[in-house]
Amino acid sequence: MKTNLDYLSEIHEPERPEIPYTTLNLGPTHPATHGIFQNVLKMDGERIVSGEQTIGYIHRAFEKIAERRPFYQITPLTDRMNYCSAPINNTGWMLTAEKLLKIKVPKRVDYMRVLVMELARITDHIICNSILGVDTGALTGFTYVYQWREFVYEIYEEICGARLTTNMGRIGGFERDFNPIVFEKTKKFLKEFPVIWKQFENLLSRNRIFMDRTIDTGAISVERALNYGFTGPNLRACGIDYDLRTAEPYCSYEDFEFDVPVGTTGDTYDRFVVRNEEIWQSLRIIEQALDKIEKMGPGEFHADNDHYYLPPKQEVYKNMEALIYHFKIIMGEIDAPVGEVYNAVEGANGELGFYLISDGGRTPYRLHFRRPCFIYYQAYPEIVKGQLLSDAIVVMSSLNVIAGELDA
Amino acid sequence: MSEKIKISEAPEGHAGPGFFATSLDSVVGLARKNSIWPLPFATSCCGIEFMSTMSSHYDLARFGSERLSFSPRQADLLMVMGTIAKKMGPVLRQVYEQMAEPKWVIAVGACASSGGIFDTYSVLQGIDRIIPVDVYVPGCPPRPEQIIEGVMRIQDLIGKESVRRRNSKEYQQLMEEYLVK
Amino acid sequence: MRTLTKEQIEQHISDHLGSPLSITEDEYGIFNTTVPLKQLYQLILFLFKDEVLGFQFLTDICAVHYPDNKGNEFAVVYHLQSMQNKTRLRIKIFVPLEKPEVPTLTGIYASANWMERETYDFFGIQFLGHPNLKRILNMDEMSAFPMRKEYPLEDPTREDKADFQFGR
Amino acid sequence: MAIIKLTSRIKVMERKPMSFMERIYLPAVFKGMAITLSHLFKKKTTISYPEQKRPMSDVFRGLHILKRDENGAERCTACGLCALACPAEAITMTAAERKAGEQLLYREEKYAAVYEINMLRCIFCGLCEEACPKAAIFLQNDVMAPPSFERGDFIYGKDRLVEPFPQI
Amino acid sequence: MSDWVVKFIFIVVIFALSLFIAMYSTYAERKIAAFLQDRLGPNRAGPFGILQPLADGVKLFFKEEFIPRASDKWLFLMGPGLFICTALMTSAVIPFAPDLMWDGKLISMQATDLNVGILYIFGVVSLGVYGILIGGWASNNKFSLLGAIRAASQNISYELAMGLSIVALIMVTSSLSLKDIVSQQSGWHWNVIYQPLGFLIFIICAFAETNRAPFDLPECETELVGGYHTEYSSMKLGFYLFAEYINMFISSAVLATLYFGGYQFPFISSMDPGIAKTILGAAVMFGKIFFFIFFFMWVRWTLPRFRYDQLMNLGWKILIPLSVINILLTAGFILFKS
Repeated sequence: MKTNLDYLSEIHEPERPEIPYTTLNLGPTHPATHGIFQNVLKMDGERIVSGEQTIGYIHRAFEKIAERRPFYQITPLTDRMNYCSAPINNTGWMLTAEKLLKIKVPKRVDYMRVLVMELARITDHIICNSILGVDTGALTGFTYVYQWREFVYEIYEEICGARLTTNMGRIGGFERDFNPIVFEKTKKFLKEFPVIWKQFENLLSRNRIFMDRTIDTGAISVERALNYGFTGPNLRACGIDYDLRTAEPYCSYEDFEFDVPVGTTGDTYDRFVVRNEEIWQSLRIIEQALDKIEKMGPGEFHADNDHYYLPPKQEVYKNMEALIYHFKIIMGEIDAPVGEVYNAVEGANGELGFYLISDGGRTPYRLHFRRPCFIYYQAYPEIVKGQLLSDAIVVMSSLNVIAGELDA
Repeated sequence: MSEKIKISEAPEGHAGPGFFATSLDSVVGLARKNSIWPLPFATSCCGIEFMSTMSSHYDLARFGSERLSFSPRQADLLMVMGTIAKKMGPVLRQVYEQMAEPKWVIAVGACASSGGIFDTYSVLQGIDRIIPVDVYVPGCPPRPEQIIEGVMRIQDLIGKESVRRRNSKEYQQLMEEYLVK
Repeated sequence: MRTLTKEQIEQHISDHLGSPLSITEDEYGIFNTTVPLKQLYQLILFLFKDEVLGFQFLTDICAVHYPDNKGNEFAVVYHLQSMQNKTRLRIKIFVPLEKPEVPTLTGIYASANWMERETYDFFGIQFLGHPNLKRILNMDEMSAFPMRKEYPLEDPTREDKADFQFGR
Repeated sequence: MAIIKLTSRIKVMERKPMSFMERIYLPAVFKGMAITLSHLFKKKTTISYPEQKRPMSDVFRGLHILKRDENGAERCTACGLCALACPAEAITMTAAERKAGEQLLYREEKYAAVYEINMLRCIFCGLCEEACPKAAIFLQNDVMAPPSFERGDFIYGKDRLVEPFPQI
Repeated sequence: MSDWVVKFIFIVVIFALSLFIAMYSTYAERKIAAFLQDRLGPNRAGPFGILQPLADGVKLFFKEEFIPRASDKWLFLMGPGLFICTALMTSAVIPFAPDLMWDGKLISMQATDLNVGILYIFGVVSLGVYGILIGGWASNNKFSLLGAIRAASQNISYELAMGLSIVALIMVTSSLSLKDIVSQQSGWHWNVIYQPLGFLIFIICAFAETNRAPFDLPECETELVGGYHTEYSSMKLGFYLFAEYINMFISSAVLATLYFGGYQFPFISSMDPGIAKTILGAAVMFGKIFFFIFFFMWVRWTLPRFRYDQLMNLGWKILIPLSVINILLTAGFILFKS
């Protein structure tokens, strides 16, 4: 393996002062930067010579806020990180907190979480791939699949009561059991969404215009991708089947049958194809999860833990002990152990890690988010080097950089 | 004008410049309100809900506003969606200044309107600190229904506005307050 | 799951690097070690280059501020990962407030670039040898380091919290 | 380029080279056009919003309401848990003691003399509803906070929050 | 009525008609796009939103005129004017209907029957790119400049292939006058049957010439914000957008005239000249034009767009050789037949 320094010293690019380069400001408010970040591109005609990024335009100080909030109030914060797939972030944070607090959740909750996480993954990939279509100029496919994203919102709404920033579940489980409508709608989704998704694939995936646009643009080698800390679909497109769901199964992912699609060259088309295939795999997982939950029948939807999980409301109204626990939990006076936890989940964009240090107080002493977008977006100038302006846009949207996650 | 033509008195109630001005105003207002070209200044979560608003289920196009103009020169309505950090403030301001009159601003969502949960050192506590806002839409993010409501409030505003309001003293005073241009 | 034990890593490092390293495993299944500052670069370079260990993936860099820990106010935490061995290793170093200087890892991992810039931005830790150490998320004009414990969270200009609109 | 295999669940997405028919653009173009044309005649999914309303779920988190009990007395006891649970710090309240003769107005001995929610701050996360031990505050599932022109319109006091008296 | 009065009336009518059709093309575009995307499209301005183009026009008219400080003022003003002028000029040679028998006189339904009608169209269309080029350059904005350069190179490259495909057509028709070409195609003898490859090349080039997707590189909004018209506001922008639709209308008209028999339709060809024939002919002509306009929109909302270098490859490496082959094939066929 070559270190970064070895790699950089191998590239010898002669200085060419005789060429008058143009500087182009792509962003902060460019239509193709979904979210806000700036790329200052040095260009020779339409060819990109080098680029430099400025980020932080929506820096919101998540980590600082998290130091002042009790554990359960951090869930709404995580919603706003990767807002395209908020339930994955929610669950990731809850798993971290549960790991620290040593809460054991029942299998059924695990499966329920898998269900919503995979729905979230699908919605995220829908956005990424259809926006890739929009950025290449085909808007119509976007509107077809977006209707199904709306449908997933309806499912979320039945589960937790919100569409996008879900704040789904509590530490220790869900706030309520799944409504029968959830199952009904998920079944409908499983039945009808594949038809539309197939149509979307037909519109783009074997269309030569689209293939020409994406094949061999924005390719990155396995070595460089690892060195740049790529994870998720972008890494898998390069050819490594690193997926936390199989590498370090959490949330009972080991009970599910699914494949990890990998690409071969790591270019834009591979990223597109890998995300497409992940949608099909997610559909498989959802089907199994639904099956498993239905087989278990109505049952537990939270861990049996009075100290961390809010008692049922009816108890609170009547029972003094329940009321005391209720107050304690809401005040954040839970007896969190002292310790350090690193927990990662496979977010839609890659390894979403939570590094939580607790000193036993009501808030985390330090909470650091490992945001996949933040880490891999720094490779962007290297990826687009030597390519055309149009490629730069396509590559950016296929990397799926979410500004909320990037800037935290 | 020939001397033979005698100008009769204007009928009662329609005298003065008011009549023509107002009917012109109402026609232009009607036209303007049905052709709002938004500039989506989408920074975060609310931008995704804006996508929903534009796409098939809600279809902002019904109001004649599906032509997104990413160039500020061509836009009528600046839709600020999502958190505006202090680093972003000057950029937002510049975009506002670049827009051609008449222009309106919607602050969509809690972050843009007031900072929302991000009461932190890096987030601007409401965009009305730097640019004048016409309509606020609460919610985090607002449902597309609420965004559409917001656009309809803007339509109400536009429909009532005089063509010449932008030259009025009050308006210029407002601009001066915000130190625009 | 994990294919390396902590004894194997300790053994391998002391065999090849000469200096002993003590690793503890925490209750959540991650190896922890704290090393002195001057060993850090050498150790990580070895971990990266070694075929057996293969810690070729830098998961994360972050810092923690312990204001009460006099002389060692800052901890810089590195999360390394060996994908082939499915092993994670957390390396910690401590640096004092007066001289928060740490060698950069950008020579080894390209991903370290922004992580270190972020850490600098938040805590003011100087990464020696970093090619472009400047603020990344906050404004360039900012003079303080916001993630230090003494820095206030709230925006001092917020009006609607304490003013007439609310009865506080 | 090498494909690195870490698990047995790998599925390599081989890339088929373009066939002749794909090379000449037109079949794919016509296929795409057939798809879009088929949607021309489909039923439109649009909901004409102000006239038609999209059905919302029973648990949707909309605008807050302060409930009254079955006798029409306010349930809120001004315990302050909702304000504490609010991550946006949008809720403020001032408690007051119930005087004699006000039993019909307030259920508990303490009540909120002032109860204000800043709807521009609120993120509708539902934590206040979850925190309330008296079933006083609820997020309605069919009403959403309306947009407005002035910032001041969004401070919802008790006049707009408390459920109107049940009509008998 | 003297001839020139009739001519004048006709020109005014055609002028108004092109503007009207361009105006309603914007509405049609929005509606068709909406329907293809399972949406409803504009429906609030008037019944079914038919007043939408008016609203847009009035709004643009009352918007602030904006001239960037760093721009070249005169050229900045000239760009859109030039663009719309050239767009409107093209309709002069298109025969919109069969000659009208009125008062014992034949009145031509064509502003002027140039014997080099095709060349005229080409000449005027190739002037159009100056409007974009000047406007884009004068804005003094990098995105505009890139858009303008793209437009210029794209139009020049595709004009070649277009011209060559027309050469083959002229070999079949042996006339440059559009009226002759149309009258030759009576009944089912439409040129598209004799020149399918030429038609394909021509229609692809027509897309490129009108800067429509998948060749809308000069203004593709995801890359260049607004392309050449990024800095334009108010009616100047209106001119640009308008001219694009006029171009589309004219392209459709030319397509219909050259390859689809213009106003010819089997039963019309056999009718006697008269009002009925003229009206029916015009209806047929406009039916064809509207179909092509729909086709333009349909394609736009289906396909992704090309990249700049791929566009050039397509033009130079595929379409030009193909059109040369088409010429050879046509020549061989004519030789064989004679």
